[in-house]
Amino acid sequence: MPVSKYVITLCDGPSCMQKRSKQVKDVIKVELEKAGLADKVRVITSGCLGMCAKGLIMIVNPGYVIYGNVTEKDIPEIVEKHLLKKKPVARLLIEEDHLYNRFYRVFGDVNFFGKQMRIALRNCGIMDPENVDEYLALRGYEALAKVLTSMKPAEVAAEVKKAGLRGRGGAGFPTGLKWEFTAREKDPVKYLICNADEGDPGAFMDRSMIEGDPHTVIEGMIIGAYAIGAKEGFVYIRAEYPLAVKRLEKALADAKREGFLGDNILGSGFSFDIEIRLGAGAFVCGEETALIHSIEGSRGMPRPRPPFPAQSGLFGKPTVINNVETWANIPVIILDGADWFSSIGTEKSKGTKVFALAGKIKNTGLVEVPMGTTLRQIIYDIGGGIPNDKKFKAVQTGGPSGGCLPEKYLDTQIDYDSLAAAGSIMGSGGMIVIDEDSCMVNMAKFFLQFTQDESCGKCTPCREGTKRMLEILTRITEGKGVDGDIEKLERLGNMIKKSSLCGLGQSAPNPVLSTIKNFRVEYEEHIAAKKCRAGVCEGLVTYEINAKCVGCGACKRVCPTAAIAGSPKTVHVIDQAKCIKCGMCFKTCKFSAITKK
Amino acid sequence: MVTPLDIVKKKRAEAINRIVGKGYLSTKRVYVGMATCEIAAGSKEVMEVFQNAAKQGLTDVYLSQKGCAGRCNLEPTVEVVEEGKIPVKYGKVTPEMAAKIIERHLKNGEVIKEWVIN
Amino acid sequence: MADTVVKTADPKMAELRKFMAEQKKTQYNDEASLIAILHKAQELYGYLSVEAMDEVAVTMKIPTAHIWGVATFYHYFCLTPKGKYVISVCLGTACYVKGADEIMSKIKDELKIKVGETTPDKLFTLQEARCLGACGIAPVMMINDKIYGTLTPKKVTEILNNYRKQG
Amino acid sequence: MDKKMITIYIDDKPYQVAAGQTVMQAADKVGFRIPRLCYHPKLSIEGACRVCIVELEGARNFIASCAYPVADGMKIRTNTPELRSARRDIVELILDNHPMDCHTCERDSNCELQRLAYSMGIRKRHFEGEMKHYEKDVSGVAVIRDPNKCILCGRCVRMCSEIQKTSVLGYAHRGFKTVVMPAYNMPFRDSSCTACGQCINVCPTAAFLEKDYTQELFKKLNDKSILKVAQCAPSVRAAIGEAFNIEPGRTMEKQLAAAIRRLGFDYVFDTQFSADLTIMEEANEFLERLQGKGKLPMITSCSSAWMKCLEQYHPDLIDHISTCKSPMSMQSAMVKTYFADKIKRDPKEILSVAFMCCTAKKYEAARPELEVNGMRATDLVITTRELAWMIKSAGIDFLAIKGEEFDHPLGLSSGAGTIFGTTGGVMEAAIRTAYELATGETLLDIEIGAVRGLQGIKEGKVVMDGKEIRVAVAHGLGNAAELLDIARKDPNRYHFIEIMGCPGGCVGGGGQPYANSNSIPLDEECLMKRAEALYTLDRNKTIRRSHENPDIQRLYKEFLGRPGSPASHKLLHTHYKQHFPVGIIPESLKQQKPAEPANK
Repeated sequence: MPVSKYVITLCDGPSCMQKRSKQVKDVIKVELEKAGLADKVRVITSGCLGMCAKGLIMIVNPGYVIYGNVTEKDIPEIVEKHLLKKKPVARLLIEEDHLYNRFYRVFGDVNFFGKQMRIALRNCGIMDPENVDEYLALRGYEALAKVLTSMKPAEVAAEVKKAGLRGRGGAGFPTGLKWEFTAREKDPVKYLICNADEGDPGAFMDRSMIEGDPHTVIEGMIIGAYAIGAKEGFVYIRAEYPLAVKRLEKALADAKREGFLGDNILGSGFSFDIEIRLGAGAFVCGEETALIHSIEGSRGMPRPRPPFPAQSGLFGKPTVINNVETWANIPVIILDGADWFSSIGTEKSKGTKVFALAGKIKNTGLVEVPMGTTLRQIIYDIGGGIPNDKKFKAVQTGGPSGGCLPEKYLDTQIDYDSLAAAGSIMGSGGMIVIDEDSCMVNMAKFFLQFTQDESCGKCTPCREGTKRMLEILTRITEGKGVDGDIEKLERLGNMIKKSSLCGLGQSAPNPVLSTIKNFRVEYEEHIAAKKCRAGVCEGLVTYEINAKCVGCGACKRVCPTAAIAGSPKTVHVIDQAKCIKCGMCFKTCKFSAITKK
Repeated sequence: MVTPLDIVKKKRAEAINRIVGKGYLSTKRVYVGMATCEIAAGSKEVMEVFQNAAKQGLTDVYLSQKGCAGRCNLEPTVEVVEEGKIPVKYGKVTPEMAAKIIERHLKNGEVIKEWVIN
Repeated sequence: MADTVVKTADPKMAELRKFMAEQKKTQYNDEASLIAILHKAQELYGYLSVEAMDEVAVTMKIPTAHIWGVATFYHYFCLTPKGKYVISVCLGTACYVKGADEIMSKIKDELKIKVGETTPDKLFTLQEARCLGACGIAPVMMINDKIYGTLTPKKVTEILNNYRKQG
Repeated sequence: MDKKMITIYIDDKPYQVAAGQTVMQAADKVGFRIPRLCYHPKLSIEGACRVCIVELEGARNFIASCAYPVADGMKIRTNTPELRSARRDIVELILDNHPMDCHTCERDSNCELQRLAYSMGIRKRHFEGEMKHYEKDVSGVAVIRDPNKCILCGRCVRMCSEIQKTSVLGYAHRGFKTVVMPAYNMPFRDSSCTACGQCINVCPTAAFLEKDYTQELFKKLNDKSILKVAQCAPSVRAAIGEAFNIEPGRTMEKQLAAAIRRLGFDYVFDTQFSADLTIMEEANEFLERLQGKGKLPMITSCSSAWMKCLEQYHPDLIDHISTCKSPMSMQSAMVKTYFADKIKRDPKEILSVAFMCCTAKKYEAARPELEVNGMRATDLVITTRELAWMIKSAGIDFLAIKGEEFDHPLGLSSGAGTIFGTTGGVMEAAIRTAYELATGETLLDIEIGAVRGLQGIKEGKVVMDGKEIRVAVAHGLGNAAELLDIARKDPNRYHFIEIMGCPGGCVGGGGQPYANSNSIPLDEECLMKRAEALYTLDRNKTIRRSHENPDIQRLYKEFLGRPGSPASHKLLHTHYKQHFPVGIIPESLKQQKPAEPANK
């Protein structure tokens, strides 16, 4: 089926939708039918293609022919000339050569990718990351050259500011502004850091970007260094990512050899070098000041701000820290321009965001979508929905710092502010889909366990408070919850949020608070009715043997407490007083004769 | 005066020349996913099949690796890009499948539809 | 400075000293290279021994309490020798949702050790890992450098038995 | 201080405050006392405990007032219901992981956490759960560590690394499992701890304490078969009043002599006597060195913490150290020889007890090289804090007691001996005597201002016999390291250096009374008042030069001969050697590791 002769991609972004993309699609189908091409041409719609000014956009592959300002009236001509006579319709052709478009030449016909917009990931999956030549062929280092040739440092920062790029690490601070603050400091020595200490469980955007396209990150960093006047930069990367480290090392060596790094870059007189620093397994080092301490050779414990790193950062010098995805956006902003970049996304959140889509979803993987895409679009249009016809329960964004949003928030637009308003956060881009088989109390416990384990231990609310919250949650999932536990969780959670020293502590209670807000009933069931509706919390499950039992005795043999009785070939019975709810019988039974409640 | 932009443009031309010389824009290109996740799913073994084929005379194909495109549940992935045709993306490729892709697709031009990612 | 590297019969120690001498030349200050040096020491010895940390303290003039603080802060550093096969079970969200804890408890049962421990025969060490970045084939575990995906408790037993056979 | 003045609003009222300070500092000056715990004005800002949080208008979260700088027009609230509740929960969380054994805790009624919990209105625990449980480290002879009481404010860690610059203590592990400990969690006795005891001074709870010898002493005081001889250091009298709620700065020497006697001592001597003795020996040694017999600059050796620090961290300077024992050890040596002879008692039947402001003296007393004729010279060392407790415990009304004099022949002292208790005092006392020994003339301008006060490093000079003698003084081991670096770079810069291990010298010793509810540990004003008390005592004495002390003159005449004689070398001098604490032992030197003093 997918191996068609032609693939027509119709842009279905908000702007093109207004230009009747749906109607045009219908006309195309009719026209293809007329021309007898219905099974030779696939028509798909994609998310915003980033050429809104010239919408409606249509792309015909192979050949990557872009038509702009397409209306219903143009369709017969396109079918006739392009598809039948293989001659593009010249009057509709537009010349747009955005960096990100390359990806679509290879992947544009796949639904999963068609709905995405790949800026940071534009080269991931279409080039050899260990070959700088392929990067150069994809206009690599041209943005750097442009900056060095025709832009003053202040203009670079201004361009990034104008683009509206906000930090992709989670907090969403305007990147250009951060650069300006740092550039403004009088100290002649400044540093620049790429935060690649990706720690969210279930998120691997940074790893993929560095493994798939390391030069983009390097190029972004050099441009940033030029803007703020830094001579030295660091990539702080997880030691758990050996392949990414290897590729980055290779890319740095290649960039140095080609003269993109080091002294007197491309003859411009500007010098900058990058060093790799390995993390050592501490989630909190994603926090700026903790990361700085780690590079300085200390325990990764955050310190109070102000002073901000922009004023006093690494070794006490003004320092810019951005994460991998932020840096990867920079060359695109420079080459395609702030105006173009800021045309993508919502009013306050510009550009795209990469998410690691995982959990109970058909298409797991990395997706990059324009800001403003709804959760529903990601989960159902790109992710393909929930497998095995299970019911959607919640989507968790922002990793251990984020929150769980139930169905009623599915139409929330993805941007910093809307997600925050809904009670979650953008975070660095973890997105976990949760179905009816998952218990929300247990999910909250999982995330809190993580943050509690990763707490650096410096400030009291986070160190002691998350421990107590975890104890209460554990108690609830074991069926020992008592009246008032929910209120205690809320009291502690709100206090920890407002009083902790760093972002880790301030966001640690989010998974708990958001599940209490949206799934309070489940908590109450656990506590009052001692019931876990998803059947996840072992302490709350009861196992019973139903009429399907053939009396094979398998369950009886595995039961560690001899709680199962029954003679051969008769229906067995579980003595609930003896049952320790280990689930062995349930796993052993081959006849679905044991039910879990 | 030579500007940085001039230098990069020259470098780009040289780079393209170099990889074209190795077959970069040749009619058939094969990309095998080689990110951590892909390798975990078994892409190294798949890559070896292609490498061996290249050694044994599959010369009109440009074989290269690529990073993760993000299709985690379909890894390892292999793309076959042919000039003038829609690129073909294979998912969950095993070494056995790789051998068949070489035989049927690369040598005989037959797209193996049931393995193609949608 | 490189000339002052003290000779030693232990080739690993010699390499560590050489590494430290290089760091001294290139780094902003001695302390800033601490984590890189500890990585190196762990790479050489498989764990951070008191002797290695002492050596770092003396050479780099960093207080031992500081080194100890750093070594115990970061999960990546290991203070006891590890087994021949280091099993890291991914407990990232994607794996968790797909039953990583079941995998973990199966391994614990099989090896009769807790997380962070090594079997008495020094064959296996069990560790938790955060995301190994292979969410598509969750749940996963890594044994030394090899990743095993879409695990089931049954599969775990088979894999462990294979390693046991190899010895 | 012509800092720009700005306006900030605290609880809706405007205040003019200087720019460039923190919210807490500004609030302190205009009459607010925001609760606090990890903050200490002498240490770096930690911002860890979060007790001092306040509400800042426009900020999403509470801010730590100890760390946040003031800005013009900022609006702060310090006492909203939400804030009170958050602070209370924070302190409660600390308590929930803290042993509830206040009644049996050594810091009961003198504990910052206890005071804080009381003022927060915490009357019930809401969040009980798992508590930390660690072994108490009682291995050290001087300082013991109880991590169960530790609330991780980090003051000790900062004290140890920032002021003392010894970095013995550090954080280990992380999260809920974070503990303050020496490297490798090694026992304290094996660590590079200098026993200065400053961690005890700054600790808000009982996570650090001195090793308690009071029970042992009480038992021995009832033993009729032994002769109980006490000595009392100068700075004890300048501070013990604080343990009885008296303002700092009142000296209690006569009450002390009386109280110690009532505890059951047969003789109460004054360590100031042997301070004079030390000066005699030290001045003589200095003049000899000036004449080329030994290395210059000469460095003092009275401070026990400093001596351990030197052996570990500055072994290159061992030859510069005066060979004189500390006054305590000289006194004990005289007690077990000269005095024992005089009263015709077997020195083995004499219990020599030193009441000191210092924890490191407990370590010094256990040093094997300080033994006299195979006997331990100082049998027990009791700190000011312990002494105050003993006095209370024995039912002695310290404030009402009628003062008594110290005993002869080791109890009379000059003003020079008195000022030993403060930084610069040894130097000043030594110059008073050395000048006269060198020139034959009496130094008239007796108070040497240049070496007084709390500046970290002080320099001064005296012209002696036509020669300019340049001296320097440092207090606190961090300042000491800095001064020694100066001296290393410029070997001819100084002739004589005085170093005291504790900030302020002995008046700031690790065994001094805890700060009470109205003060903070290491408060400079308090240190100054204690020092001033000693200077006043000096000023009121008729004898102000060590060599004029008639009991000293008699001691030399009857027993030692002259300063630097073979007898005094045998009993009053010692030697130092490089010392390798666990953790910083070079491979090649491991075999030579010296034995640690036995744990008493």
